[in-house]
Amino acid sequence: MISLNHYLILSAVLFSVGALGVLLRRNALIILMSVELMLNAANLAIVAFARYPFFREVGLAAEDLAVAGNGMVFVFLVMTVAAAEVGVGLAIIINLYRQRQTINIEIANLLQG
Amino acid sequence: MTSIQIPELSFSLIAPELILCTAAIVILLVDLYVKNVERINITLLALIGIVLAFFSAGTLYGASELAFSWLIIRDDMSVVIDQIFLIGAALIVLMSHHYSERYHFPYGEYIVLLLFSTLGMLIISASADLITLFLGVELVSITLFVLTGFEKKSLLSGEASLKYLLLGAFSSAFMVYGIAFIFGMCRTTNLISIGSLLSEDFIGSPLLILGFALLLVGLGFKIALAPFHMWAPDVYQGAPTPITAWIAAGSKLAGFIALVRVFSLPDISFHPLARTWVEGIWWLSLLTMIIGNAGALVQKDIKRMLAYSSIAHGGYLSMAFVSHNDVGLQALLFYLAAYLFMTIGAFAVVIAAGRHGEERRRISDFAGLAKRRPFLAAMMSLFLLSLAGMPPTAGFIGKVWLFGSAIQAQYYGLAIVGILTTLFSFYYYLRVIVYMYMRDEEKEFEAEPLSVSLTLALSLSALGVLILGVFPNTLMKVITNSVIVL
Amino acid sequence: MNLGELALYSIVKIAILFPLVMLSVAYLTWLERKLLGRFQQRLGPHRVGPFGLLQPIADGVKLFFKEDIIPTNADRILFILAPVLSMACALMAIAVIPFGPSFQLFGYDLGRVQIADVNVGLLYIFGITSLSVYGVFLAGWSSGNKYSLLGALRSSAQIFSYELTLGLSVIIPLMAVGSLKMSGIVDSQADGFWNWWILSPKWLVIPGLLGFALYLISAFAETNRIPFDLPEAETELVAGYHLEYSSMKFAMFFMAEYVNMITAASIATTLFLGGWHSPLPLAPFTWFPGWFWFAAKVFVILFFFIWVRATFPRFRYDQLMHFGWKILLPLAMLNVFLAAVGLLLAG
Amino acid sequence: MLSAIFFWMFASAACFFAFGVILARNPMHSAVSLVATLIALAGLFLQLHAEFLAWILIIVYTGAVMVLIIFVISLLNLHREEPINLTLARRFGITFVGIFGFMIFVYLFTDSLTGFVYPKKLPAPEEFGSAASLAADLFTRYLLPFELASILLTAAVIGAVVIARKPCEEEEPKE
Repeated sequence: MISLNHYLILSAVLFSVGALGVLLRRNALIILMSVELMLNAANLAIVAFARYPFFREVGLAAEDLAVAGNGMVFVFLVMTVAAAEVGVGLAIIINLYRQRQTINIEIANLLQG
Repeated sequence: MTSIQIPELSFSLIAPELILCTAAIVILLVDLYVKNVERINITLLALIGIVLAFFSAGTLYGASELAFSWLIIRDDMSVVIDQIFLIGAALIVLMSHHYSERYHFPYGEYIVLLLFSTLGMLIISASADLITLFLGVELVSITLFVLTGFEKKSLLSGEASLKYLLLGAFSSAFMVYGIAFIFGMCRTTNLISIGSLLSEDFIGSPLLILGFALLLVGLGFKIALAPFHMWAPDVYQGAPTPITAWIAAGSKLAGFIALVRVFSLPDISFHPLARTWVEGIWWLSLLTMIIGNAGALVQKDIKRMLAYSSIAHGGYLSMAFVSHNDVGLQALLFYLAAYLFMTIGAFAVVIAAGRHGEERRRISDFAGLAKRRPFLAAMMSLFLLSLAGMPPTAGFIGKVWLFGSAIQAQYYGLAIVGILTTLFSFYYYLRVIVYMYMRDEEKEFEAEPLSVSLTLALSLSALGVLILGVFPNTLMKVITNSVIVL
Repeated sequence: MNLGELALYSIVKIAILFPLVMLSVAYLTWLERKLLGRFQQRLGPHRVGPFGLLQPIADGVKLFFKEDIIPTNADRILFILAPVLSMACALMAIAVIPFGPSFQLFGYDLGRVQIADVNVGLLYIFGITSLSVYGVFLAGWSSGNKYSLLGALRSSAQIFSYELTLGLSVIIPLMAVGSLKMSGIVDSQADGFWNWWILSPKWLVIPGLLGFALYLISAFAETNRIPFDLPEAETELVAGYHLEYSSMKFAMFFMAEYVNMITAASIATTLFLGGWHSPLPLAPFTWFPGWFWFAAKVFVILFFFIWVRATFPRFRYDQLMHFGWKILLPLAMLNVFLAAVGLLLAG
Repeated sequence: MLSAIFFWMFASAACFFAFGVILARNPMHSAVSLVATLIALAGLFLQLHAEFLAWILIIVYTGAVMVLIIFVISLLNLHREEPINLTLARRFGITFVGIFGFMIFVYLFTDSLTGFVYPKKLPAPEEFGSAASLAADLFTRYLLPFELASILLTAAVIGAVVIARKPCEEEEPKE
């Protein structure tokens, strides 16, 4: 039987894969994609929490699931924000590419202490 | 078809936000449809919007209400903070007016985005729900990513905006994940409901702590707390200087207010969570103070130096969360206001000391400024002394109050580290003053004459620093009241 | 109905519908060639079989036995994946379209002629069509040929731009019915053509008509048909994104395009033209079965598609973008507003 | 039973392609892997009865956001492999260590819950995750965030256009 834990662990795995992508890769686009992966992992966790309401009480009423709409709204808004972030991010990446002909963040590294 | 019941919408409670938003949209349309609109008109429109918002915020004192189905809290604290944000925004608009004449970037869009970022800050200060908080933080971040990259001919600006974007997005992911766990454990994203849940005997699973920790990491990125600060110097150096000032002042302020909302609005002082949380912040604060000050010692670029100084200030400020009492919160609010004035002032001097195509970027460029431009040098000295925390200025009062709160909460170690690092910081602040007054300039460099707008910005921030330093009572009283009401 | 029965019934329905769709694709190509011939004062295919009716089969056999080439420059995995993706997306979209009312087979009631009545049927269709961009784009990119890439870029930008209008244009049935379920939308249009959403009652006439027009125009763009067939503009781009493809891979793109046409026409029928309902609830009309009316309506729309192809020249690319973003999209938004006002007035 | 099979299918696909995103050397392969991951995630959303969100995920992410990213990848002509300073084996090592660390972390925490009863999956009410319930929430209780999101999108559009526009024309003085 699939439990909340399964979903949480899956989301943790996806989240950390995304985080590692951010840390390992040097291509700005791939970093951006890894961030998207992280955001979606978080969304998965929210939806899973909404579906499996988490209460101390043993008895659960079906009304609890109705409250969960809340989480759905948040997921919806996170998707909006992520889309906006990608739009801005791609513009910034294109701008950098125009200036430098590279989007490798190790090569484009003039700013140093 | 189900009919939809629209809940009560109390627009008067979000009047400052609405006014600011309207101003931004009006400017957008004016810029779009009016041919050859003068820069000064846009500036004036923006200032009118900000001033109106400021006064409409003023009418909201004593409201203390929850609005929009508990998404917005309008208490005195939010009003004070809104007003501080709006003053800051006005100063930045004045600075930008001067700066944009030098570099000619699309000014209409610039001001619109600036106003939207201010709107995001106001939303943060008034949010009573993690959803509004998140959206506010994102509105601030996304507009600032763009504004950082506004100087499109500058390689530094483009690179800075990329770095800011990647780390900003990375930190948002942490925030979302943190909110996910908090939502999962508490079944709500509303901070007040979370607070009442936590103040009962609700022990909570460790996942709740994980959630708050991830949220802290996310916000820690935004306010550049120590292990998450690496983006700050690069971004500060590369961004257009008024935007640097706005990131250093406004965005940092907003991040701290978000922390206040998350960790103070729900009353978690009795919860076992509080201990973990205080311990975490204790380390972050310590690390931030040390790294910020140590970093600032070796910088040659003035903007990078100020960046590290701002990181260090983040450390002092987060001390307030460690002490976790009313005094701490009051000190935090006061110091944030003082910090806003001195940071914006310092960056305004950096702008004023440059000219088209050439900025005084290195600290050594400031040599001999006192002879050429005694007014600028005096201003710079004032702001730097205030940042260092010298007596007649706002910085001194703020620091005393902050360290006092830590001592009151018996965190002596942290207070001592704070005082020691402050002493260290005198070195790099005074170094700039020494350069300005005691060294001769290496090459002739005539800065642009001061424009009206920049003079206004400079003198207003200087006035702010001095008034808060000499007559701190007014603001203190307001802040004390607002925190007690809370 | 338990899960097993549901699965069995769905398989039966797929087994019936899939060959039908493929057959209609084959004869849609025949129809198009025949009609274009007539429009251009030619005969069209007439050698293979009576009226050239065996032409599509001959074409199929020819494509099947052609050499299958993968260019050396190509990105192998994506090159193979692209046509499969195109075809899969095109076919998957058909799953939620209600072709007819309940029917019986060997005494079993199999429910509607619809493979799956998803709660969010309309969203499902939009989701699947939005995935079909990838088939086109990856084909162009993986070919390692700049003409293909240009074609793919154009096509994805085009599909992207017109998808917004497409989504907004169906707002009338959506708002009025209050459901994304395809069956619900069809059921709301029973008993005569005056209930169809194209002629929506009272205040909704204008948004209904406008919505239908917007839908058709953006459907042209979505299916890459003339006057929006820039991705494969022969004169500029040789053939566009499928330039490097041959044999069955090419055939898959080709079929996917026609399946998409049929899907678009079916959706228009379902949403605006009453689906499988007869135009009048009177005797001679009700003698015909539901699928007949559905097929007739789809045929009319497809005929229109072909007619337009024979009539209009191709847009220039900037005109296409201008038209999509500055004319159609604002119109679609206005339409949403009109629809809302109309619904409010209609009560 | 069926739902378990679906879960494992989608979950393993999501993991597999997530690795693809961060390990592929060609950015286009990364992007396609991300698309596949997102489709798998949408499948999981469907398993969780979040029907509306699943399709919104497909439409918004794979249909719009990822197309944009792929567009940029091909515009920037990033065929060339980036210089890699870590060997592939080491990357795998780091990746696995990181993931297992985090997994164990979460697993231990969730399992050592005190006072919590593990939530059982209930039959979802009819309106759970449907478009209607989400819309009702969005336009009543969450009206303000909805409007804020629209402001955010406006700001992002303005910003993206200003930044991505060719730099020549607006740098001139406006007079």
